[in-house]
Amino acid sequence: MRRLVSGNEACAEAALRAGIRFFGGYPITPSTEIAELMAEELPRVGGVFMQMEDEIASIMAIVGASAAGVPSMTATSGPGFSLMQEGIGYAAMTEIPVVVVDVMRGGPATGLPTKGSQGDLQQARWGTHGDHPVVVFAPRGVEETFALTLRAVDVSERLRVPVILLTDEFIGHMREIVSFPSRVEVYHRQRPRVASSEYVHYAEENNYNAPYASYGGGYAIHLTGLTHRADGFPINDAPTIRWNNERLRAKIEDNLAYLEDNYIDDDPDADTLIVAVGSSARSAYEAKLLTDKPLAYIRLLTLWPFPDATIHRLARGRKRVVVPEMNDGQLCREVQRCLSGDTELVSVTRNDGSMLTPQEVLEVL
Amino acid sequence: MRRLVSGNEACAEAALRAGIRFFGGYPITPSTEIAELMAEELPRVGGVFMQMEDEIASIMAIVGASAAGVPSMTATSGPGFSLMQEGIGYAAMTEIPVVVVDVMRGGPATGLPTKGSQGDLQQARWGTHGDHPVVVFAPRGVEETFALTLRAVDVSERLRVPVILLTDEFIGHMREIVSFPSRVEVYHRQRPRVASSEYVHYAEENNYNAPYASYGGGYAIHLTGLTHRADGFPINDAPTIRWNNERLRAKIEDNLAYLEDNYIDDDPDADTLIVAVGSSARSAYEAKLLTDKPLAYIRLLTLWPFPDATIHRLARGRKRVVVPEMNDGQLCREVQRCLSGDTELVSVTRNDGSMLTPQEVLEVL
Amino acid sequence: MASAKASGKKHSFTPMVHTYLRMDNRFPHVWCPGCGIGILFAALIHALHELNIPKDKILLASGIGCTSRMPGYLDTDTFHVLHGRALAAATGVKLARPDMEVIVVGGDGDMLAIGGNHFIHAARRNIGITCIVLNNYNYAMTGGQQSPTTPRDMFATTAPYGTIDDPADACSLAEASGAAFVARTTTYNFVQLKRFVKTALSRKGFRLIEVVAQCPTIFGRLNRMPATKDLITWIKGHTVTLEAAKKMDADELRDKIVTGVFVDREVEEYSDRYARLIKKVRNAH
Amino acid sequence: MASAKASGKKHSFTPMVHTYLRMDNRFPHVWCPGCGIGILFAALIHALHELNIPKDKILLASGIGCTSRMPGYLDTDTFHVLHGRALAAATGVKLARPDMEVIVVGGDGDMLAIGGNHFIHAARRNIGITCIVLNNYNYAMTGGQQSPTTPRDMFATTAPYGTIDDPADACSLAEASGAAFVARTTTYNFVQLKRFVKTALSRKGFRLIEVVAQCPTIFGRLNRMPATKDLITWIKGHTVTLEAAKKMDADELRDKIVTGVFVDREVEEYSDRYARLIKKVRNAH
Amino acid sequence: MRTEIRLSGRGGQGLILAGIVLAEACGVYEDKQVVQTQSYGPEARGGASRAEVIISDGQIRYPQAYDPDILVALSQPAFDRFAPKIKKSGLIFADSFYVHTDRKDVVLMPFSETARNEIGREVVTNVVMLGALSAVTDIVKLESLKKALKHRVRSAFLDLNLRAVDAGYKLGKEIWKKRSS
Amino acid sequence: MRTEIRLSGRGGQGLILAGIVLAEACGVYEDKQVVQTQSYGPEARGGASRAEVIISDGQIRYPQAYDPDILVALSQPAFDRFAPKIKKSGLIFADSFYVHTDRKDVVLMPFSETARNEIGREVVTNVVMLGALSAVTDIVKLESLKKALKHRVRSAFLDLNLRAVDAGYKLGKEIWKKRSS
Amino acid sequence: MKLKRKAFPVTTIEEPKGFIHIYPDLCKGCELCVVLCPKDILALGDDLKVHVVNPTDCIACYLCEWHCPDFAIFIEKKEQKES
Amino acid sequence: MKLKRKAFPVTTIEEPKGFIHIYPDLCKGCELCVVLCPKDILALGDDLKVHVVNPTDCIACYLCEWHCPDFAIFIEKKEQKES
Ligand SMILES: Cc1ncc(C[n+]2csc(CCOP(=O)(O)OP(=O)(O)O)c2C)c(N)n1
Ligand SMILES: Cc1ncc(C[n+]2csc(CCOP(=O)(O)OP(=O)(O)O)c2C)c(N)n1
Ligand code: SF4
Ligand code: SF4
Ligand code: SF4
Ligand code: SF4
Ligand code: SF4
Ligand code: SF4
Ligand SMILES: [Mg+2]
Ligand SMILES: [Mg+2]
Repeated sequence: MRRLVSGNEACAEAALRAGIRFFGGYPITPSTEIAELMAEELPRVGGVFMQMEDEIASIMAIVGASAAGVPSMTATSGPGFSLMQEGIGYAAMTEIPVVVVDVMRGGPATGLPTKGSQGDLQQARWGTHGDHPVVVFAPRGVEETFALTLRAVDVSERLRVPVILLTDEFIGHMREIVSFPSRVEVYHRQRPRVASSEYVHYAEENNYNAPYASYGGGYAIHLTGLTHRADGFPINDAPTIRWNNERLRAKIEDNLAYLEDNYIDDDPDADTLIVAVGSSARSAYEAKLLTDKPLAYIRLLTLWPFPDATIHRLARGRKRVVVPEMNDGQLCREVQRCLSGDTELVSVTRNDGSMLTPQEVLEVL
Repeated sequence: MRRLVSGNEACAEAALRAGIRFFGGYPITPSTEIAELMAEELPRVGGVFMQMEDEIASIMAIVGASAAGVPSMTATSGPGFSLMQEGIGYAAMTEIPVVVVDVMRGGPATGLPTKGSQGDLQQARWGTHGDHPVVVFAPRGVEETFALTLRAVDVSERLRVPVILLTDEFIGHMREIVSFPSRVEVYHRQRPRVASSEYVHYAEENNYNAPYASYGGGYAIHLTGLTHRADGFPINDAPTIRWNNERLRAKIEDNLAYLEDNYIDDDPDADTLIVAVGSSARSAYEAKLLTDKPLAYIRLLTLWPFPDATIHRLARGRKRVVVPEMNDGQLCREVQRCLSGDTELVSVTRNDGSMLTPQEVLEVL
Repeated sequence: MASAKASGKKHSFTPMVHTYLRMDNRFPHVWCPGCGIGILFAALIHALHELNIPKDKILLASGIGCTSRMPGYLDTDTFHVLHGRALAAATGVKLARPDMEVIVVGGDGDMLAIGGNHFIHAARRNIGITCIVLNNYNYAMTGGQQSPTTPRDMFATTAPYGTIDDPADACSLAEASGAAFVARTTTYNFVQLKRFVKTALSRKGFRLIEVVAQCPTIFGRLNRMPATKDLITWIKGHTVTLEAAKKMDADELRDKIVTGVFVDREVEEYSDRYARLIKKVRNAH
Repeated sequence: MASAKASGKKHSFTPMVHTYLRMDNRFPHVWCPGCGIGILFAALIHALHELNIPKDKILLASGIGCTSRMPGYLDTDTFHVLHGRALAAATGVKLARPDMEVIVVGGDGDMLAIGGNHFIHAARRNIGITCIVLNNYNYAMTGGQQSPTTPRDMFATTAPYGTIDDPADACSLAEASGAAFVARTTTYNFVQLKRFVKTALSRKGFRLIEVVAQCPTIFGRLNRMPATKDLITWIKGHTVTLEAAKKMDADELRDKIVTGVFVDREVEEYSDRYARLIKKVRNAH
Repeated sequence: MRTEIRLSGRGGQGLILAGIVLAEACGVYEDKQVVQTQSYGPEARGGASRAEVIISDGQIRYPQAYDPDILVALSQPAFDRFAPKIKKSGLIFADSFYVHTDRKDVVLMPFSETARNEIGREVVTNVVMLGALSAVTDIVKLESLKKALKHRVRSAFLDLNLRAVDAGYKLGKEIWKKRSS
Repeated sequence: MRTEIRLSGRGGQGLILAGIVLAEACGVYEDKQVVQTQSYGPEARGGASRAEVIISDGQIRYPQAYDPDILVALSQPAFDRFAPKIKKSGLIFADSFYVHTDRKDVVLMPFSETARNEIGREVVTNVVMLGALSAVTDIVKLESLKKALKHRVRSAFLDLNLRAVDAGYKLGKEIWKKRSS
Repeated sequence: MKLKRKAFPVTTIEEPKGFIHIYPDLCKGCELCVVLCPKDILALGDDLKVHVVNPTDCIACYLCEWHCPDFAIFIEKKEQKES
Repeated sequence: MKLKRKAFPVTTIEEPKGFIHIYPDLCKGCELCVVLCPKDILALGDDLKVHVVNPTDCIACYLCEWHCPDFAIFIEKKEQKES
C-alpha cells in the first residue's frame, strides 16, 4: 500500500509491525513524533508506551522489558543519546536486544534542535566506555527508515545486541511515499529448548538465532553488567574475560556477511569512488548523476560494523575517494583507514544545519 | 622532593598545585582516591570539594564553578565517564574550561571495576554527540600523571576547552617515586581588559591565552549550549554556525604545535615502528629494549588531537607498524589512518584486566 | 473602536522592567501570546528591583524548555544550561561565588522529570539558590508531551487517552527534602507571586516557588482551552488557599492548586557551612 | 572452651533459607563478617517463603553496591543492573510481565544518590515494585564515601571533617512522591523487618521499606565503632518507634531512626492502570 | 521532470498541512514520486512557516527545492524573503490580501478573502490555495486533492474543506482566464 | 639490576602498607627506582591480598613482577598460589604459624608469633616481616625502613612499629645464622 | 556583554489617574490585559494590538501591566496630592 | 540456569528444645549470634567459628538464626507435645 509518511512515522510503523511491544522514551526534537505515535498505537496492539523520567530511565526500562521477553525500543536525539550511552553498554554486555533510534540533530550540547546533522556517526560506535559490539544502520530516506527499522529489530533479536538506527532531522521530518508491504515476516526469539538445569545463558555457540531465556520463563537467569562467566555470574579471571570478549566480538564478526549492507554502483572506468551514508548520500548520488564522469559509488546502509574490506576493494587503484557528509568528517576517518597506496581522500562536509547540496559534492568531482 | 605516591595521589596533588579550587565528583573505583584526597585537601587551601548526587551533577557542577571563575575538575571511571558525556559536550560548546580525569577500568557497563584497561581511548574523543573540540592527555605512569595533570589544567584554562586526562587502574593505584618540583608555574585566566559594552565573549581571536569573563565579573555574559553568535546568544543561521564551528576547530588546529606531545625514539635503520600510549607503552618500550633489532618508537602523551602528521612521517617507508594496547584495537584504528603505501599494521591487544606484558609485544617484533 | 490619541506633551518614561531586559532586536520575545512565562518574568524583575539586588551579583540559570528561555532576556549574568541540569550547574556557581544571588528557573519537565534528582539534592543540601518551577503541566517546548505534573486524565501528545500517572507535587518533594522555603502560587495572582519571590530572595538556603502558569498554545489547545482566558479561568477556578485547603478532604483536593507558603524556616545555607568548614580546617592547622 | 559434640543420630534437615539460595561454591558470600545485608536477605527469603510466592514469578533486581550483590545469590530470576538504575529497569520488567513479583533492593547511595530520580518517579507512578533500601549510611562498596543518608557530623572518606550535609529521608521522599506503602526498620529487629517485608509484598503499587543496617567494616570503622556489636548497639540506641517519635520534638528527633509504617494505602498499581487503558482503547475501536 | 513547489507564510496558516495534502494527492493518488519537507524556526512555534513539495516522474534524491518552480506566499514577510529566489521561469502566487507587490509577474489571488467570504472560515485559506493551484497548473488534479483531503482531514471538517478546494479551483480558473486574456 | 618482591597473604594483614613502606624505604631513602603495585579482588575487601615491589637501579618500565625474586607468604592460600610461580633462584619466606609446607627451600619464620609474643600485637606482623627481610637480604637497610615507617605510620603507633621492625631484624639475623650454619 | 538596545516606539495615553504606555511592537494581542482590566479600558484593535478605548476610567490598578506577558503595557500613576 | 549446588558440611547439636545446625564453612565468626543469644549458648572457638558451649539452655528463640548474616546457623525446634 502506498502512503505518504514521514521518516519518524515510518519508523514507528515499522517498529509496531516488527513486533516492538514496549517503548520507553523521553521527548526530544526531532525524534518526538516516534514516541507520540507509539503512545497512540501501542495500547491498540496490547503493548506498552512509557514516558520515563529521562533518557537514562528510558534505555534502562527498555532493557528491563526486553530482558522480560518483550521486544523493546526507544528513540531520541543527540543529548538523549549521550545520556543513554552507559545503558547501551549494559545492553551490549548483558546481550539484551534493544533498538535505539537516534534522530540526529546539530550538536554538541543543545546545539541545533530543529536542524539535522550527521554528527553522531562515531558516537554510535564509541559513545560508551569499554570495547563492545554494536550494530548501526543508517537509512537515506523514509522508505529505508521503514526497512531498516524492521531490520534493526530483527538483528537485535537474533544476535542479542543493541542495534542503533541513525536517522536525522531531515529524514525524520521529511515525507515520502512508502509502499508498505502487506505482510512483514517477524523473527520471534526462541525460548531455550532445554531444562533449566541444562541451560547456559551465554553459551559459546549463542551466536545467531540461538534460543535464550527471558525473565519469567522459569530459567532463574542472572544478568549482570560485571564481566561474567557463561552462566552469567561475575568473574574476574583473565581467561574467562578473554573468552567472553571473544564471543561478543565473534557475534558481530562471524555474522559480517549477514550484517553488511551496501548499495554499490560501481564503474570500472571510474577513477573516483564516492562513499556516502544516510541523508547526505542523496546529494552525493544526485551529484554523481549530474556529471558525465564515470564514478564509482557506495552507500553504507550498515554503518557499523564498518565494511572495511568492501571499501578497500572498491577503492583499490582509484585515484580519489570522495566522502560527503554532514559533520566534520567522521565517515571520512573510517574510509581513510581502508585506503592503501596513494589514493587521494577528499572530505566534503557541511555542518551548519542545512543539507549538503549536490552542487557542493559536484564541485569536487 | 622525592616522594612515593600513587597515580591518583599524584593527580590530586598536581590539581591542587595547578590551582584547581573546585572539585565536584562521585565515587567510583578506581578513581575514588582522587576525590578522597581532594575532600581532605581542598578546604585547607580554601577550595571546595563537593560530592554530588551523581556524575551528571558532578560534571555540571564543575562547569558551573568554572564559569564562575574557579578552575575546576572531576575524576571518574568508565561508567561515570559515559554519564558525563553530555556535560563534556556542553563545556566544549560553551567553552568553559574543565578537567575530567578518567581512570580507565575494564568495560563496558560495570565491567571490571578493580582492573585496568585502555577501553576509553575512542570514547574520550567521540563520547558526546556532535562534532566538538577536545584535548586528551595520557600519562604512562605516576610522574607523568603529575606532569600531565598540570598541563591539563593549563591547556584547559588557556584554550577554554574541556581537557580529559586518561589514566587507568594500573597507573592510578601504582606507586612510584615522583620528584616534586618546588614551584609550579600556574596560568591564571585573564579577565577581559575592555568595558562590558565592548566585550565579546566568543570573539574570533579568542584562541590562546585570550582573556574571558566569568560570572560575577560584571560582564553580564550569557552562556548557552545552543549554537550561538559571538555574543553568546542563540542563532540558527548557517553562516554563523559555520563561523563558530570553524572557530572551535581552529582553537585546536591552530594550536597543534602547542598541543602535540610525543616521546619519540627513532632509529633510521628500523623497519618497524611501535606506536604506544599510556600504561601499555611501558611494556612496549620494555619489549623494544629486550630485543636487539632496530626499532622506531613513538609514544603519544597527547592522544587527541591525534598526531596524524607525525605518525605518517615516522611510518613512511617502514615495513611494519606495531600498535600494542589494552583494548580491542582502538589506537590501532587511528594509526591505520596515518599509514600509506603497504606498511603492515600489527595490532597487539590484551583486554582481560591484566597488564599487557613485554613478552606479548616481543612476540611480534 | 476609537483609537486613543497619544498624549501630546513630551513625556519621558522608561519602564523599570525594561531596564532589566536585554531590550534588543530579539524582542518581542519567543513566548506565545498570552503565555504565563512573561508574567513570572515580570514578577521576578519587580522582586529583584524592590530588593535592590545589584545586577552584577545576579545569576539567572535555567535548563531547556520554554520557561528556560528566560535567562536569554535578563540583562545580568545568565546561564542556559542543559535540559534538567541547571541546579547542578548553579550549585557550582554558588559555591564558587557565594556572594552571588543565584536564581534558577525551569519548567515542570526540566526540574521534576529529567532534573528531579538535582532538585531533591539541592533542596536537601539547602544550597543558597532561589528555585522557581514554572508549572504549565506539560513539556511545552517540545510540543505538549505529558510531564510529571500533568493532572490525571488530562491530555498530552504522549497521553492521547488521558494520563494514568498521578502528578508529582514539587512543593511536597522540596519539603520532604528539607528545603528552607517552599511556596506555590499562580500567574493569575501577580501580587502574591511577586511577594513570594521577594520573600524567597530574602531567605537563606534552598527556596522553592512553584508557579502554576498558562500555556495556552499547547496545553490549553490539547485540553480544549485554547484561549488564554479559558486557561486562566481554569487555573483560577482550581486554586484554593492553604487555609481553605486545610478544611478540605483528599477527594476535594484532588484536582486543586493549593497556594500559599508551606515551609519557611531558618537554615544555614550550604556555602556558609562550607565556609565554616574551611575556617575550622585551616584553624586546626 | 568445650566444643559441643555433634548429635549422633542421622538427622536430615535442610534450612529453608538455603533452598532459596544459589548454594554453590561462591559461598560463603562476599559480605563482611557481621554485615547487616545478610540479615535483610534472610528476612526477605522468609517473607517470600511464608507468602508462598512461586519462585519462577520472582524477579530480584538491584543496582551496584554491597547490598546490590544480593541478586547473585537468590535462586530466582535476578537482575544486577547499573549503579542507580535498578528501578528503571525493573519498571520495564514489571510492565512487560505484570504477573511477576518484582523486588528491587539497593543501597542508600544507589537508590537515593544516583538513583534518586528513578526512586521518586517509580513511587509517583506507583509501579508494582517492592523497593528495599538498605541504609548503611555510606557507600560501602567503594570504601566508605559519604552518602545522602550519612548523618550530620559523622565521618566518611569524602567527609574527613564530618559531614555538613543534612541527610535525606527515604521514607519522607517516598511519601511525598505518593508511594502506597512506606516503612522503616532496622536489622536489629528481625521480626519487624520480616513483617514489614511481608506486608509490603502483600500490597499493590510502589512499596518502600528502608532498612537501617550495620556496615561494621567501613562505616563502623570510620566512626569508631569497628565491632559489629558496637554498631548494632548504636543502631538500637538511636531507634525510636513512630509512636514514641510523635511525642518528641524536632531537636530530640534529629539523630533518631524512627521505625514503623508511615504510609499504607490502597492504590491502583501502574501496570493494572495500563491494562485498563489498553482495554479502553481496544474497546473504543 | 522535477517540479519544486514552495508554500510559504506564517505559522498557523496551515502550510504544512497544505504541503502534505498536495504531496499525498500527487504521490498516492497520481503515482508520482514526491518528497515533502518543511522548515521550523528555532522555536518550532509562530514565526515564518514553509513547506516544500518536490514532484517528479523519477526518483527524488536531493529533497529540498533548489529554485522553486512555483512559489506560494501567504504573508508579506514570506513573499519578501522568497520571491527573489524563484526561478526565472517560475510562477509566484500570492495572497492578494496579505501581500503587496508591484511585480507584474506575480499572480495575486484572493485566497484568504475567498476563504473568509465564500466559506466563512479563514482557516481554509490553505485549501482554497490548493484548489487554485490545481486549476492553474498541471501539478495536481482536483480529484486527487479531494482524495487526499478525505484522508487527511477530520471528518467533521471534511465538508468545509471540500467546499474550499472547489472554491479555490473556481477562483483559479477565473483568474487564469482573466490573465490569459 | 631488577629485584621483584611479592608480599602475599590475606586481607587485613597489612601487606599493602608493607609494600608501601618497603618501596618508600628503597625509593626515597636509598635513591633506587621503585614501583609498588597491588591487586584487589573483585570485592576490594577480604579475601586474598597481594602487594608487589620492584626495585631497580634503572628505570622500571613493566611495573609488575614477572617471576618474583622474593616471595613472602603470610597465609596458606597465598603460599599455595604463589610459591610454585617463583623463580628458580628465588627466595620464599613464609609465616611458620600460618603456612605449612614440606619444601625445604622455603624459609619459615615466626613473623606472626614474634608480633604476638614479643610486641603483643599481631597487627604488626607485616612490619616484623619487613625487619626480617632487611636482615636476610640486601634489598633494604633497616635504617631506611625506620625512616619510611616514621613517614607512613601514625605517631601513636610509631613506637610499636619501630619495636616490631627491630624484632623482625633480630629474628631474621638469628634464623639466617641457623640456616647458614 | 552589552547587547545593542533597540528603541521600541511607545504610545502614551494620559488618563486622569495616570499614563498608560503601550509598546505596540511588543504587544502580541493576547488580550490578557483586556480580560483582566476591571474598568474595560482596553481592547484589541484591527491590528491585533491593544488600544485604550476608554480614556477616563483607568484607576491605575496595574493589573494590565502586571499580567502582560510581553512587557508591552505600563501604568505610570500620577502623584496623589496629600489631601 | 541452575548452578551446581555445593554440599556444605553441617554440625548438628541436639538441645532439649531443638537442634542447632551450624555450617562452619559459612560462619565468618562475626559474633552476632553470640552477642544476641539470650542464653549464652554460643561462643566463638579458636577457629573463629561459632560453637555451642552451653548445650542445655537453648530456648529455640531463633535470634541466632535470624541475625546470622551468613546463613550459617539454624534452629530446628522440637515439636511441643500438646499438654
Ligand atoms: C537531554 C535532553 N532531553 C530532552 C530534551 C528535549 N527537551 C527540551 S525542553 C523539554 C521539556 C520542556 O518541558 P518543561 O521543562 O516543562 O518546560 P516548558 O517548555 O514547558 O516551559 C524537552 C524534553 C533536551 N533538550 N535534552
Ligand atoms: C555510574 C557509576 N558511578 C559510580 C559507581 C561506583 N559505585 C559502585 S557502588 C557505589 C555506591 C555504593 O553505595 P550504596 O549504594 O550505599 O551501597 P552499599 O555498598 O553501601 O551497599 C558506587 C558509587 C558505579 N558503579 N557506577
Ligand atoms: S508553547 Fe506554551 S509555554 Fe511555550 S511559549 Fe507557548 S504558551 Fe508559553
Ligand atoms: S563493606 Fe560494609 S556493607 Fe559492604 S559487605 Fe562489608 S560490612 Fe557489609
Ligand atoms: S491600570 Fe487597571 S484600570 Fe487602568 S488600564 Fe490597567 S487594568 Fe485597566
Ligand atoms: S497583555 Fe500585553 S501582549 Fe497581551 S494584549 Fe495586553 S498589552 Fe498586548
Ligand atoms: S535459639 Fe535462641 S537461645 Fe538458642 S542458641 Fe539461638 S539465640 Fe541462643
Ligand atoms: S552470626 Fe553467623 S556468621 Fe556470625 S558468628 Fe554466628 S554463625 Fe557465625
Ligand atoms: Mg512545562
Ligand atoms: Mg550504602
